[in-house]
Parts: sequence; structure tokens; C-alpha cells
Amino acid sequence: MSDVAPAIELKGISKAFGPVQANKDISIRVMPGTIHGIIGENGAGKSTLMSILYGFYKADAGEIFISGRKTAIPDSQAAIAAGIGMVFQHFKLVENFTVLENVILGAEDSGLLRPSLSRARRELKNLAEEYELNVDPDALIEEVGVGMQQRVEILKALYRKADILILDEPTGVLTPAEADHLFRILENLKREGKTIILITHKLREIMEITDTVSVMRRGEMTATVKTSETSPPELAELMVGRKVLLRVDKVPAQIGRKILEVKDLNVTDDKGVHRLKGVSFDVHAGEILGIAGVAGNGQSELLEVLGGYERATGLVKINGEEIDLTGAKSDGQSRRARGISHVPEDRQREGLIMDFHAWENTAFGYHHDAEYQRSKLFMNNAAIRKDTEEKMARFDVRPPDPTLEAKSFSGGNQQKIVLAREIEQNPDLLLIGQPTRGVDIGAIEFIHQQIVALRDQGKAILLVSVELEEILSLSDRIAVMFDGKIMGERMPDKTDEKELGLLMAGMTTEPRGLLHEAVEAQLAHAGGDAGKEV
Amino acid sequence: DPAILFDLGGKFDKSFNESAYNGAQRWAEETGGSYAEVEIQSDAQREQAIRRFAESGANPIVMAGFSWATPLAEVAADYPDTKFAIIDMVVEAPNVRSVVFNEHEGSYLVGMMAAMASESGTVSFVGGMDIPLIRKFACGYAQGAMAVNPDVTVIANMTGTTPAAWNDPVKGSELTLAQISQGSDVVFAAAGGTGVGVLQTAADQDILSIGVDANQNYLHPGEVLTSMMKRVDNAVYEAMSQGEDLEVGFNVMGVANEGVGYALDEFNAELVPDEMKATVDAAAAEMAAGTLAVHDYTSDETCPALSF
Amino acid sequence: MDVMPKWADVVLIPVISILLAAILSALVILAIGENPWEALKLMVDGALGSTYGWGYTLYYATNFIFTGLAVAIAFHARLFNIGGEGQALIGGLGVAIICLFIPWPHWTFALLGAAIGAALFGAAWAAIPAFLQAKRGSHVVITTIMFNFIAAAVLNYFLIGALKAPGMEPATAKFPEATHLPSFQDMFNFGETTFFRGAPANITFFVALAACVALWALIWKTRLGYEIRSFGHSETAAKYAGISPTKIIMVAMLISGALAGMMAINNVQGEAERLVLNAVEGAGFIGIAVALMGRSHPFGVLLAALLFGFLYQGGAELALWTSIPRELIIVIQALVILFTGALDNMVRMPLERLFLSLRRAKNDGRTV
Amino acid sequence: MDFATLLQMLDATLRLATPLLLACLAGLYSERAGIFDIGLEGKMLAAAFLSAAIAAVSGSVWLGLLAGIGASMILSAVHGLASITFRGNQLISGVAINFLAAGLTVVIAQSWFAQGGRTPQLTGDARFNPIQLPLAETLQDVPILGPIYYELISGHTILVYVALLMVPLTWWILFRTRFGLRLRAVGENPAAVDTAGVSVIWLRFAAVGICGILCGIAGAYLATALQAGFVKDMSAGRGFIALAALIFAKWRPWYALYACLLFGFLQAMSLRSDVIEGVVGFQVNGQFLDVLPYILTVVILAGFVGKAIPPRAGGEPYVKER
Ligand SMILES: Nc1ncnc2c1ncn2[C@@H]1O[C@H](COP(=O)(O)OP(=O)(O)OP(=O)(O)O)[C@@H](O)[C@H]1O
Ligand SMILES: Nc1ncnc2c1ncn2[C@@H]1O[C@H](COP(=O)(O)OP(=O)(O)OP(=O)(O)O)[C@@H](O)[C@H]1O
Ligand SMILES: [Mg+2]
Ligand SMILES: [Mg+2]
Repeated sequence: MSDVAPAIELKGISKAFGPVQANKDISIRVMPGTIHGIIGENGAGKSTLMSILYGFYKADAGEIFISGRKTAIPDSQAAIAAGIGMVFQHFKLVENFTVLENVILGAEDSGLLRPSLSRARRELKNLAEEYELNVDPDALIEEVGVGMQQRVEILKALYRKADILILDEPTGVLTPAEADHLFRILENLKREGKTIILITHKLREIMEITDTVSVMRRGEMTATVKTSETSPPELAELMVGRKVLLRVDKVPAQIGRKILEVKDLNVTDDKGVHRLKGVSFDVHAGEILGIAGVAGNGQSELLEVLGGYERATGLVKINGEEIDLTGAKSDGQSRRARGISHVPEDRQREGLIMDFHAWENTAFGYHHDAEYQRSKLFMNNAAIRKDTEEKMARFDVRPPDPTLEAKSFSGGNQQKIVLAREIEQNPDLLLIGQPTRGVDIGAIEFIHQQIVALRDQGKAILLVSVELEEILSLSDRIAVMFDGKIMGERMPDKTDEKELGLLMAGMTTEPRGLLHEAVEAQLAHAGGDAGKEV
Repeated sequence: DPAILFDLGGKFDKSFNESAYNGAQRWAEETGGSYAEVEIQSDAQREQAIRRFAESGANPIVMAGFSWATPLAEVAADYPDTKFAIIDMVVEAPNVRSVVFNEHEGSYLVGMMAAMASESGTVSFVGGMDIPLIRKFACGYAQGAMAVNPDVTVIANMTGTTPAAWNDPVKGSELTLAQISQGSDVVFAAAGGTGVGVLQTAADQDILSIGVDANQNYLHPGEVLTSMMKRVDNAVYEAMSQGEDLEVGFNVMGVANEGVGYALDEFNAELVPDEMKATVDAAAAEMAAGTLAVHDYTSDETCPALSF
Repeated sequence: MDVMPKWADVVLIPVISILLAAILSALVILAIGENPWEALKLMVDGALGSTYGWGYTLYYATNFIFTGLAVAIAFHARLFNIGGEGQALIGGLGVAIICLFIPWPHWTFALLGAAIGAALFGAAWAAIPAFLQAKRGSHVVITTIMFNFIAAAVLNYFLIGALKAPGMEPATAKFPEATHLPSFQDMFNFGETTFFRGAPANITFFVALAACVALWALIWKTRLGYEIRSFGHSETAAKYAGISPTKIIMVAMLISGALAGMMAINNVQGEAERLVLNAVEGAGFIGIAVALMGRSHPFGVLLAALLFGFLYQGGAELALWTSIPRELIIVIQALVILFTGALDNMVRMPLERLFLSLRRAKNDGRTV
Repeated sequence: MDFATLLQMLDATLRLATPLLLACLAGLYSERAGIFDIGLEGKMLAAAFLSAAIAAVSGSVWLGLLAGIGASMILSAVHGLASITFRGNQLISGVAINFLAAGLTVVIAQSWFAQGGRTPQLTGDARFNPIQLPLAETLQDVPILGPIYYELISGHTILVYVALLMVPLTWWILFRTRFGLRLRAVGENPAAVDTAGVSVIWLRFAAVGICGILCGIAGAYLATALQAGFVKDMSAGRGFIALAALIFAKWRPWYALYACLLFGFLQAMSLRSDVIEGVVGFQVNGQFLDVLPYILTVVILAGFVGKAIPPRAGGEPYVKER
């Protein structure tokens, strides 16, 4: 063992983005023919490290050894030449090119396209058979689902004869069944002697498939251990730096009157894709309804419709009164006037203006409120600033300085600013999407407590999250969305991740074991078209 | 010292402004004096430029081009001790000399020559910006052509309706080609810088052209039939020579006082046979004597020989 | 955390950019065989050496304040309005119609009427590109370019047609005496000494100053300004907050067009007192440079407009007294736009690195 | 309108469409690679000036052409530097380049030739002369086809044929070669190109460089083929019409040809008010014809006649690290 050179060895890699030190003196060894996991919180620097290995970013310091040989990787060209392939967190595909064109891009045989295209077509067929990687070579990328797009990314790497494959959070966009399919492919690749680096947030996946695992925290590599010699709690502790308590303490819900009623909600986006297909549900006072589902199955659209910035047809009643879904009155302002607050999924793109001061962000969406006005024309900036100071104190925002720009707060504190703004409005209904995305454990606890406290005040809460654990621990009732439809509702104490996972893949769960297998078989057969949009 | 203000085309436009420049140069060479000059680049500069020269004590201040009229009318009263001369437009003020030319007379003469030189019986005209002054050229030209050959066809086109029309040789060139395709074999350009394109194209296509304002015969030797000379140079020379005692009032320069005419030199001598020269000179003499009246378009904005 | 202190962003970078533009301009002057230092002295003397020079400098600056503010307000909504030229032309049409066809009793009313007319016409000309951007997603840059050309044609159509005064020129008749705006010469005439003699600066300059203050208040103190800035920083966030993108695009472009149009009270009513074809003379484009240099802040715009006013008047003097063509100003203007706008990062990136290493050094010093 | 007139107008159309076509294809390369270019006008102008100046001084139009291309390439390099290297705003850079060209050409022309911002007239070998295609004279008398060949197809300067040939060539490069695939990809998703191991910067500079060459030819055509010398502002908005044509053509080479021919025809038509009057029966305002390309483009942009979707990464600098 010891005389085999590691497939990859990084020594002392450092990288700073302006003032942010994304990687600090990182060293790591990955043995050939193994699957090596990397975990760490959001922003820990995982993607940065892998992008450096792939030549996408240039490290400020450090050395890279491939199969024992020191290799300079100034750009992706060099990484490809060194046998490295990478599937990025955000796919790097040309949307209006065909699968085939995407595969040959950068790996063409000659100046003319025709020969390359026909060779790639043959090659793709072989690879498909070898690794269960079925794709339609002539389909346009923009017209196929994420599952297929991911296969194209993997094929791109294999077409370039990659021996080392890096996958950055590959399962974030997949259903559990698709993820299983992916893992089978990875096992196949490993059997062929390829080396795989897998970045993921899901401890279950680490335990299931990796041979070794490295943990990153705040730009540093905190540990590398054999998977067989560790456990999820230990990994979690390594990730965060202290013991983690994931369960939320809460009393049973005191369900009150019906606050939100949604009937037969339909959304078609501007590309003509049907995003919501007849969604119906209710949320009551004093209840948290959790919506589970893989990202991109209509949850975002649901929040946007209720939040007032997506057009829909159907019926939505709040406190028994119907609200406008299409007309001029259908916007965030009128929703807020009706007692709906909204913590959006993406705080940086929606919830905050990153270049605004914290105090300006506190008025965001509520800038028409009477208390923030000096006169008909002018806003009362002093009042807003004062209000912000109070809210920052109550929500323990650090540093509690209203004149700092939103972008200079850390992710957790940015989220607290949004939460403070929305919760303090004392809404009847709180819409909350991905409340703890990119937020560290400490802040997660705080945020969860705030949500539960609001519920206990008798407010209705609609929670959307892709984290099943979060859904299970916070919700009083769970609805699962798949492909724009609600696949079913479950009570958290009468279900488990497995059942929810199947619902998330679009399967009804009645004869459980049988169906599971049927799905797998179907996926394997069709090359897993489950992600394909309809 | 005197000063001269050129119009937008610039002093080397090979036509109107250059003619004014030549007059100033002649004065400077003959008297050994010096003069101030400016080529403006925009309309807003006009008033500024006049004032600047007036303030600096230049006297007289000569300006070439009708566009100076409005600012001059504005400014003249502010500098009662300064004398101004404006060419091509009338400004009524006690210290202004207004020089206008009988372009229709000169155009009539070259129109005669065009009709005589034409073999196809079709002659044409390319104007710059469509303004009454240019129509005056066109109308005189058409009258002259018809005086020689009543059956002649006269095609007249204007380059445009903005000042850019003075500086668009590409369009001038295309217009000429269009006219050639309609049968024209002599073209008269009264279009400032645009005319450069007209003359060039005429030479390229081996038809005759007629220049304007200055003597442009040399531009394409043997291919420019003649040039309608508008002796702006004389007007400038005269104004500068009179110096601070510049005679104010209205000054008309026509065929009679050699203010307009046609050019004959070594470059076009072969194109102008004696008999053509005799006919044209006879007409010029009649004009000078007052027996031949050419209709001036600007007098009533109509033209007996051409419809616009 | 910001890499650089704020003052570096608002003061240091523009100053360095302008210096670079100035150095290159000096090289151009050298290359055509003139002395840049002499040229600068001539410009300073011509533009600032007398009240007459100041009168011209401020006149030009007034134009540029309006067009600069127009570009700036659109920038705040992340819209790039290149149509200032056309909007100012059409604004001029509005002023001409108001001044010619309404018998005004006094210039104060005429000023008010003309300002409204100019603003309305300018806004109307911005409305179609704005609408197409808001509703159809057609890029406002391209449509406003097209509208500049169309505006020139429209103006031409009127000036050789319905509005043409008798005479050679495509221009309207002179406006009635009652619409004459007090010029600086009228205002600062103290019997013996007349300041600003013959210079075109007029009361509109104060209207422009008022516009600066009003726009500053609008952007930073009102709800509408808050919404415009929100939209400009993040369209997705604005939608979330219930700020209508359509409304903001329309409103921002209408204000922008109105401001560009209002330039016409200065050059058409204040200076020429009639409408001529190329009345705007590129001021709409200079507005881009002014807004870029002024960092889209109304007071920054004011300062930048004064600088460009100086450049224009100084440049005109240069053209009068030397053989340096006036086009040199266009070169300088191009360089300013290039360095403050397009090549901003060329200055910024090294500076950021500098500040970063300074900070690192300081932090290290503390921790060690 | 008779046949001869039609031929003459189409002939003029071809001449007037040529600079539009060259500039339009220039823009096509650049914008397909994700670099928006509203500086076509400026590059054409600079090329027109320097080609005329060098042709006048050297007496060789080919040297002039090279110089024109050089001038245009320098401005392209500035645009590339601003929008690729320094990730600046491409629109602002384009605006600056237009001004730079408008100013510098006159300043230099004035100090060089002292002819009011103009170059000397070009004669003989200092300009491109029409070339007669084989058999044009002999076939002239064949009915219909003869005149078409002789009048319309033959007898243009070489640059006209170059421009026309550029259309299929551009199509072929874009859709049949490796370079074309990468170029289109970099305008749609530069990150995809980058991670595929191809340099985004190099590709974009190559595209901007080709844009410079074609704009250079367009400018040289104006000053040394269509005309015999440079006068200030002689591009007269053609760069913007080319831009309009590019949008009109939805960034596709063959459609670019059609759009430019259409716009060229509109320009040819505005020269023949007599013909228009004869055909439509009333006088049509020449100004209206002049701005018709712009109006048509706005209509296209408004999406009433099919939507024009620009390359997805167009106008955005490729930023990897903030
Ligand atoms: N292109 C970039 N420019 C500037 N800063 C960046 C860039 N990419 C990442 N960062 C910063 O570097 C740090 C590490 O980011 P990175 O994407 O590597 O984290 P990660 O561990 O992959 O997180 P996640 O789990 O969210 O994917 C973060 O603070 C991030 O904001
Ligand atoms: N993309 C970025 N651009 C600029 N500064 C950033 C960026 N990302 C992070 N920072 C800065 O780095 C600091 C740390 O940010 P980060 O989000 O990694 O915090 P954190 O330690 O994860 O805190 P929290 O647990 O609250 O999320 C922040 O204060 C912020 O100023
Ligand atoms: Mg990552
Ligand atoms: Mg964080």
C-alpha cells in the first residue's frame, strides 16, 4: 500500500478571494481507486479547493501532485491533461447546444466538427453501455432534466479519459432514487480503477459510499479519517467544531382556525412549462406545515405565488378572504397588507439588497409602512435606523450595527436580519423557505426556536426546505411535492426519511418494498428519465 | 487686423469656404498684412466666435455663409465700432456689409454649357442641403440649359435636408450614378463637400461635371467641363482691403461686376470649343447689359424651368 | 467587508482615471505638434479667466447637468439610457412649441411652461424604449440608440416643414420677447460693470442646481428613490419586496427622459431662442461621461458637469486661438468615458490589491 | 419602374449594403462570442481614415487597406482590454470608442493633411477600382440575364465580393468548425468553455480581433472603394445600421446578408424619390426612408415579428473571482 503513490496529493493549498480566506494551507491525499468524501459547512471552501485542483481557480500557494508527480495546473486544460474531470455544483453546460456538442466542446479531434461529432456519437454509445449512462446525444441541454444534465457532465469527463472524477454536491438536485442510480455508476467507475472525490453535505451518503472522508471548516482541513472508523455524530462535530444537538424541543401544536387555504393552484412559467399542477392544501393557526421535496419541483413557485410575485390560477384564501393571483393587486405589497410575511429561499438574491445598509434592508418590503414615513413624500430614515437597532438586538445580529452593508454580515447574520424583519411584523402567516441554508449549527438552533415560538403564538407557518431532517424536526404536518404536485401528506411521527424520499421521487408508497424495486428497475432501464421535465 | 470666420465645411472644402480663404490669402500676400481666422465646428460656436473676434479688436470681421446671419444680427449692435461683412445673406444693421451673389446668373451660364456639351440631351444637378439658396442654383442652371436646348431634360436632386448634406460624398456619388442611369451626361454639383463625391464619380464614369464656387477644374483635368465661379474670394478680398472703413449696406455681386461667372483654364480648355465660349459670353454680356433676365428662385420661391 | 475605504472609491479612483485621461490627451496634443501645457493654460484662461469665460462654462455645464442627471437616475435603476441626445432634441421641440404658440405674459410663466413642455416631450420620447424594455425585454441601449436617429429625423421633419421660419435655415422663428430668459448678463448687471457680458449662461443654471437637489432628495430620501435603488441593485429582490419592475423601469426612464428634455430650456429657450437642427450637439452623450464620473450621485454629476463645461469652453477657446481642432474635446471626452467607465477596473484592481495588502500588513502587525 | 432602373437601384443596393454587411458580420463574431459591440461605427470610421491616409501617402490601396484594418484592430484591442481583460462595461466601452474615433480621425487628419479633417483625394492605384468579371462584356446582350450579370453582378470593387463571400464563410466557420463551436459556446456560457479546458480570454480576443478586421475592411471600403478619400464622420451612422441589421438578423449570417441588403435597398431607394413616387404614386419623405432601418429594428426588438434573443452571456464580463 505504502509504495503506491496517491492519485492526488495536495500540499499547503491556500486561496483568498479578496478579504475572504477560502482555503488555508490545505493538504490532502487521495489513494487511487477509492472514493474520497469531503464534507463541511457552506462556505467552508470545499468547492474552492476542488476548483483549484481542476485549474478553474489559481491557488495563491501550494503544490499539486498527481500520481506522485508534481503537476502544475494553471488551467482546466492542464487538469484535463492530467486525467482530472469535474462535475461542478452548478453545471457548466451550453444550454442551447446538443448533448453531443457539449461533450465534444474543447475535446474536438480536428478543426472540423463533423469527424469529432461522429466519433463522439460512437464513443457515447459505448460509455452508455459500460456505465449505465444513457443520454440522447441529439437532445438540447435546455430541454432535458437535471438528471440527464448531470450524466452529460460525467460523460464529458469520461470522454476526456478522466481517471480522477470530482463531483461537487451531485445529489443536491436528485431524488433519492436518482441518487442511488448515481452511486451505482460511481461504484462501477471505482471498480474500473478510477478515483473519485465526492463533495456532499449528506452524512448518509458519506457513510454509504466513501472509503475515506475529509472534513473542512472555515477554509481549513480539520481531519481526514477512514469512513469505516467514524460515525455521523463524530463527523458532525468535526464539521462544526462542537457537539451538535439536532432535535428541536417543541410542545404539541395547538391547532386553531384555518388561516391559509390553497385550492387547485396552477402555474405556467414564461417558457410554457407547467410548474404547479393543481396544488391544494390548508395551513392552520398554530401549525407548521412543512413542504418537502427535491429542489425544482415547484416549491419555489409556490412560495412566489403566495408571496405575490408569480402569476397563478386557482384559489387562495387568507383568513377566509380570497386573494388576487393575477391582477394588479397581486404583489408583495398587497400580500404583506394581508398579514403574510415571507422569508425567501435565497436571502442574497431576494431577501436582501446586499449593497444596502442593514437599516435600509429592515424597511425592505415594508417601506410603505406608516411608521417609516416622515411625510407623504419622504421616508423617515432615522426611525428606520432606530427600529433596526432594536430588531438587531432582539435577534442577536452580530455586529449590531445598522449602518453596515448587508454584504458585510456573515450568512447566518444576514438570515437573522431577514428573519427579524419578517417575524417582527407579527404576521398571520409566515412563509419561510430554506431557513437555515448556509447557516451554522448555532444559528440554526436560534432560528428554529424563533419559528417554533411564532407557531406557539398561534401563527400559521408554511415551511419549505430541502433538508429532510429540518422538515421532520420542525413540521407539525408534512406535504411532499414532486413535479408540481403534492404527492401526499404525512404526519412527522408516522413517517420516515425513506418514505418521504420515495414520495419525493414521485412514487406513491403503498406496497412499499415492491415499488422501490420497480423504480430502481425503471430508472436503470430508461437511463433514469425521472428528472426530465414534462 | 481683419478676421475671417469660415462656415462648418472648413476652409479646405475645395469650394465655398476655400474660395473665401483664397481671397483672404490674396489680401494677405498682396498687402503683407495678417488676419485672424477660425473654422467653427458647431452652431453654438458662431456667436462666441464673432464676439471673441470683436472683443479682441479685429476689424473688419468677415464671415462666410448664410448661417452667420442670426448670430450676427444678435451681436452686431453690441459692437457698434466694429465693421462686419457677411456673405450670402442680408443682415440689416448700420455696421454690417451684406454681400449676396446672383448665383442664378452664373448657374444659367454653366447650364448653357452643360446643354451644349451633352450628347444625351439630359443634364443633371446635385444640390447639397435643400434650401432656397441651392434651389436658386438649380433653377438658374435649368433655365440656362433650356435656353440652349428647349428639349433638354434636367434632373435635379438634393442630398438631404440637414447640414450633413454638405458633407456626404457617398450619397453625392450614389446620386450621380442614379442620374447617369437616367441618361445624364453632364452633372453640376452645388453641394459643398458632397460635390467632391459627385465630381469623382462623374470622372470615374466618364461623364462631364461642373464644379461650384471655387474653380474646381483642376480636380479632374479634362473631365470637369467648367466651374460656376462665385467670387467669394473677391468679396472677401474687397472687404479686407477696405479695412476699417468697410462700406456697409447691401452689395450684390452678379455677372455684371464679375461676382459670378464660369471658369476657363488649361484644365478644361479642350472641353470648351470656341463656339460654346462665344455663345456663353454673349449671354453673359446680355445679362450685364440687362437685356437677359434670369429668374431668381428666392424672389418668389418658384421656378419656371424646374419643379422641386 | 469592502476591500477599499469609501473615499477611495468615490474620490481616488475617479481622480486617477481623469489623470490618465489627461495624460493621454496631453500626448495627443504633443503628437500633433502643440504644447499641452500652453494648451491647458489657454483653456483655463479661456474658460475661467473672465466672467465671460465662466458664462460659457456654466452654460455648457447646465446642459451637462441635465443630461448627466438623466443618465444617472437611469443608472440607479440599472438602465443605460443612451438616448439623452434624442430626448433633448425632442425636448427642444416641446420648448419651441410652447414658446411659439402660447402668448406668455412674462418669462417666469414661460419658463415654467417650457420646463413642463420640455420634460413632457423628453419623457414621451423615452417612454417607448422604456415600455419595450419593461414589457418586451428589448434592450434599452439599442432602442435608445435607434430613437436618437429617429428623433433627429422627426425634428428635421418639423424644421423643414410645419415649424420652419422663412429663410434659408431649417429653424423655427425667433421666440417672442416675453419668453426671453434672464441671462447672467441681465442678472448681474450693476450699471458700471457688466459681468458675463455676451455669455449665454442664464437662469436655467439655477433650475439645473435645483434639479440636482431634487434628484438627490428623490434618490436618497423618498420611497420612490428607495424603490428605484432597490430595483437597480437587485431585480429579483425588488420583485420579492413587491416593487413592480415595470413601474420602476417606466418611472426611471420617464424621469430620465424628462431631465434630458429639460436641457432644452437652457440651449433652446435660454441661448438660441429658436430651435435649430443640431441644437443638442452631443450633450446627450456627454451626459454619459458626466454620470460615470459623478458616480451617479447628483452632486458628483454637478462637479463632473462643471469639469466638462470647462473642457468645452476651454476647448472652444483652444480652437479659436490655436490650430488644435475642436475635435480634441471629443477625444478627451472619449478618454474620460473610457477610463472612468470601461477601464474602471484597470485602476480599481491594483488599488484594491494595494489596500488589501496594507490591511494585511496592519493586521499582522497587530497580531504578532 | 423599368428593368434598367431596377438594375441600377439593385446595383446601388449592393454597393451601399457592402459596408453594412462587413460591419454586421464583424459584430456577429464579436457578439456571438459574448462581447457586445456598439463601437462598430467608430472602428469603421478609424479604418476609413487611416486607409485613405496611407493610400494617399503611399499610393497603394492595399497598404491603405492594411492600415485601415490596423486602425480598426487597435480600437478592437482597446475594446477587448476594457471588456475582456478588465471586465468593464462593454456598452460604455463601445460609446467611448465611437467618440475616440470621431475625435481622433479629425484631429490627426487636420494636423497631417491640413485639409479640414479630410484626406487628399485618391486616384489610380490608391483606390479600389471596379473589376469586370469574365465574359461580362460578351454576355451583356443576352436578354435579362446579360444585363443582370453585366450591370449588377460584375463591375464592383473586389471588396464587394469579399463581403459577399464572407457570408457563407462565416456560416461555415460558425457552424462547421471547432473554432465556431467554441466561439458560439463562449457567448452562451463561458464557464462551460473554461472548464472544458479552452481559454475564454483567448477566444473572446480572437472574436474581437476578427471583428476588428472586418470593420477595418468596411471602413476601407467606404474611403477607398465607394469614395476616393476620407471626410470627417464619413461612416455616417452605418455602424449603427449594421448593429440594427445584426439584431434584425438575430445574429445569423445568412439573415445578416438579407437584412443588410434590405437596409441597403432602403438607402438606395431614398436616393430615387422619382422612382418611389412612380411606384407608390405619392411623394415619400426621404427622411422617413433614412430612418426606416431603425424603426424596423425597434419593431423587431419589440418582438412583434419574432423575438430576437441575443447570445446568453452577451454583454456580461466573464468573472470567475469577485
Ligand atoms: N468566485 C468567488 N469569488 C469570491 N469569493 C468566493 C468565490 N467563490 C467562493 N468564494 C468565497 O469563498 C468561500 C468558500 O466558498 P466555497 O464555494 O468554496 O464553499 P463550499 O464549501 O463549496 O460551500 P457550499 O457548501 O456552499 O458549496 C466563501 O466564503 C465564498 O463566499
Ligand atoms: N462573497 C463574499 N464577499 C465579501 N465578503 C464575504 C463574502 N463571503 C464572506 N464574506 C465575509 O467573510 C466573513 C465570514 O463570512 P461567512 O459567511 O463565511 O461567515 P461564517 O463564519 O460562516 O458565519 P455564519 O455562521 O454567521 O454564517 C463575513 O463577515 C463576510 O464579511
Ligand atoms: Mg460548494
Ligand atoms: Mg457561513
